[in-house]
Amino acid sequence: MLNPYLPYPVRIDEITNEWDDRNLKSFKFVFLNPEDEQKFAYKPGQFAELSVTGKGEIPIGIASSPTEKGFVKFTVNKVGLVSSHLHNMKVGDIMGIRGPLGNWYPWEILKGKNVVIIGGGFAFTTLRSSIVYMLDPANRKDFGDIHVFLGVRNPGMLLYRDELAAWGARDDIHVHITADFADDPNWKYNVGNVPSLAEKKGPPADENTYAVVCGPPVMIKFTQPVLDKQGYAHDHIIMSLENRMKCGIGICGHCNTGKELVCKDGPVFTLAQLNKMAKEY
Amino acid sequence: MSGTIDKIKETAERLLKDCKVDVVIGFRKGTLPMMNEPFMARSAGDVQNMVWDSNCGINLANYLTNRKERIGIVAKGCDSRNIVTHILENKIKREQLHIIGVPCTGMIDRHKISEMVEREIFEVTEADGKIIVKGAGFDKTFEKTEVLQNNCALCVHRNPVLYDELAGDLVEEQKDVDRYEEIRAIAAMTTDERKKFFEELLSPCLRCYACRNACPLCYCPTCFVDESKPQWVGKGNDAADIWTFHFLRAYHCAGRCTDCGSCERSCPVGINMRLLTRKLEMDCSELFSWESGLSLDQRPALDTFKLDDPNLFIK
Amino acid sequence: MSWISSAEATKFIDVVTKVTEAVKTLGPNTNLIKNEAKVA
Amino acid sequence: MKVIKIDKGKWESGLEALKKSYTLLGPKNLNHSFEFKELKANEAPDLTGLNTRMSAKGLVYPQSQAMFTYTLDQNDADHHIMKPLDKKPSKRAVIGMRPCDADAFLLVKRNFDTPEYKDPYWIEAYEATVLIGLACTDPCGTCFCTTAGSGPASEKGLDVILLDKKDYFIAKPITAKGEAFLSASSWTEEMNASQAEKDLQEAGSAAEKKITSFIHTENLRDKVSMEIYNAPFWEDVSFSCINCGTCTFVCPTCWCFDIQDETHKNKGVRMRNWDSCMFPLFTLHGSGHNPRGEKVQRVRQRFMHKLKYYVDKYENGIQCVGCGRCVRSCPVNIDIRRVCELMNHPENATCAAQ
Repeated sequence: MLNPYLPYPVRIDEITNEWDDRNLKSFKFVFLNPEDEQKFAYKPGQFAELSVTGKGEIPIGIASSPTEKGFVKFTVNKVGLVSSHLHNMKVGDIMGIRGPLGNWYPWEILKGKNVVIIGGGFAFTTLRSSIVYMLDPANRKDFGDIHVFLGVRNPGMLLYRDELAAWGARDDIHVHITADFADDPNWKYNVGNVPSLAEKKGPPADENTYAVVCGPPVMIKFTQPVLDKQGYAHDHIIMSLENRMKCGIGICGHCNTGKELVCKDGPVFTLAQLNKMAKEY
Repeated sequence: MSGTIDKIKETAERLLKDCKVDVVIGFRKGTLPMMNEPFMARSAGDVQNMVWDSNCGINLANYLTNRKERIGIVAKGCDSRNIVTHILENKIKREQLHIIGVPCTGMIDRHKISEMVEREIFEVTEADGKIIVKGAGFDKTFEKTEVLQNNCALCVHRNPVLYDELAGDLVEEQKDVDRYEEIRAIAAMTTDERKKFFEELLSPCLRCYACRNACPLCYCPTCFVDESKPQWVGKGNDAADIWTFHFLRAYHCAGRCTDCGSCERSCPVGINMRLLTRKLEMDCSELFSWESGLSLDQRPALDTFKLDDPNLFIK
Repeated sequence: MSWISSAEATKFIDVVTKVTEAVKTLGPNTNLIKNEAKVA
Repeated sequence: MKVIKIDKGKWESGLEALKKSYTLLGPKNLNHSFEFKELKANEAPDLTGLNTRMSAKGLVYPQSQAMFTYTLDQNDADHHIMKPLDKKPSKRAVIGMRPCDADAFLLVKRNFDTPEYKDPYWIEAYEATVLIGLACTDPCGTCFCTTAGSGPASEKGLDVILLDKKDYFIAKPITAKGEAFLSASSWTEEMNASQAEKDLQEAGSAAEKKITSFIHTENLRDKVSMEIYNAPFWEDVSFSCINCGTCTFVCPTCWCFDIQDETHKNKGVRMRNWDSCMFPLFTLHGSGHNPRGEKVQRVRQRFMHKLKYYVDKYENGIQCVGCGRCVRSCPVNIDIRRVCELMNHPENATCAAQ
């Protein structure tokens, strides 16, 4: 019988610091058994359990896009027991990845639509996966206008800097970055919180425009009224939830919010769904 | 006992009506024989549900931690001592409380009675010092002293030590009670005997933490058992982890435990963990002549020192 | 338990050697030792 | 299938025969409380108890169970890689459990055996276990199985059902597993099947008449989940709760677990342990945010899951078999029967509902 708790063994291939204070790092993993990579076929919006042997597992959104072959990328914030140990690991270390888990952004529905991505802090990982996926030459034509709004607390906490700069230079995607505080003189992006930026620069809502929102609770709280004002229907606002997880496959009972299990029925829900669910995330 | 509950109800009703307190914490009738449920009365109407009998062994001080309202609370001897400890440890302020003291003649032990009759019990009533147990095809009467909770049998503080008013006349305290006979017996064992004794004592433990959560002294936001950085205690059922949990929890109660018996009463598998806390209580009383929770103006033993403290253990 | 001031070097040496000998005579601890998690 | 008549005189010898091919487990009276224990040579189950204190769930789903082993020793070829265990659960049989505990396994199986994911540990242990139930003849005051989808002589989830007829047992096999079990014993005396059926029906309805405790669940299905969730009685229901794990650990239909790695020197085990939605740690995020940080939210979650979320998710009745263990074990007497009444009629529940 297949054991859904058994992680695929992987090796850390590359580690990059995303934040100046080194509390956010991106890890590139390579599967030790090549055939595991096919088994790990995933879609943007999914997550996986990073298994650090001897410490435990953590559910992290997949930051790489399925269009990027040969590795999978995760961006991990140093928070607790497992992530702190992971931050001390070095290239070449062996660990495990279990997944892909959960559902993904509704790419069938988003085909042919305009996509407005609103991200906050390090919750931008699955959004990076979505942007790289949409900008891939094979997929770009499937989507209308793409707007990206990213809010960070301060310039030192901007992640994926080169990629964001590269996307900013393209003409087929509108990138708006803002920092709540910017004491750094050569900070060349906006200053202020992301909801007000989205309100100023965001496209008007219509039935062909979907908003994908992912960020800390405070950002979600202040972004929703802005989207309501712009006229987004609640089934056009797509969110990704986070809850404490252990198994990631809908069996251990930790991540439920009401009847739904965030790991199996989610993590992606539309706001219309969330309005009918208990707010326990 | 019956007069007591009328006095409690009348006091509670008055306190709520005169808005002296926002809520009154007491007990209401349980759905099982020998069981009552801790209960918060918010209106005069709720007060009718309150009861007081020999099944009120859960320590109500446990429900006071960090509450902000003005609270009326029913408190027997040990509860009142835990309220004193709570106030000394800044978990509740004295002026928030209106304490309805209840002189207590001991709570009965539902586990002990169920074991003695070994058949299903339908009803347990009390009449002048006797406990009448009616069940499936039997009708037995016990002396109350026979079926008391272990701690109540050894209790020397039956009258509340701190109260705003009393719900009954003071009772006579038990005299020349040897509280530490069992403890000395364990101390007399050899190390191997003692190890075997504790193995047997703690082996049924489920790690359900009813003892910790029923104890008014255990109010840490994150218990050392739930800490993962560093991880002090394993989460499995290994004897080493179970011992570590029970012994370390007992140490945290040193000089604070009032031997109210809530831990033993709550344990679903009947572990006598008071054998651990009473050893520390014995040490505190022998070394520092300290008894916990007796007065608001004495700092607890491990919170202060006196120049004439014995230091025979310091070489 | 011993109270030793930083000036009492000789007492410190004396206590340390006594404790070391006592531990040596006790030998390795056999109680509460987990060499692997006990699981079903 | 052939119904067997087990003469009480041959009971012990039959058990010894079975011990050759099965590990036998049964209730034993351990200082006044009944627990399932392995029956060593010449040991028979003590069937005088009403029900065991801990449910039979621990026999299929132990409180602490190894999932993988690993080594951190660099010069090991597969260091840091999780290795599945090679030991498979042995064939075992539980004799003398009650029908409600067997029904509980069916409710729990929906969680561990899903179309998308199958939990090998639970499924392999469950399939290796034969459940031999003893029909209840006098249920106790906290049994409400008849209104919780089970019953004193319910055969749901059982492989064999026994009925005690004073000097002999009726042993009716219900599944092939049960029949195989009976054929491995030395009990061969057959019995008229319809007579056995009549006895079982009679005993069942006689026991059902003795049940004094009922719950009402007819409205739970159609009520909007959030209407019960936002009902005013949760503060009152949860006040006395001390958030210990007793109710969830003794409950045969609770399945939540935690996964932990434990390393000693260079070797370690990834294990899973029973967990409880009553503990604050259960939903604590790494950031410190806790979606169920308050006691009332945790108590509400337990009853909502058992009596509403499970009903909505699987459209097949409540996640409770009415065994009454949580009622008997709760140190502060929170009673699921009372809460079920409140949930079944949330509209007329006043704030301090009695």
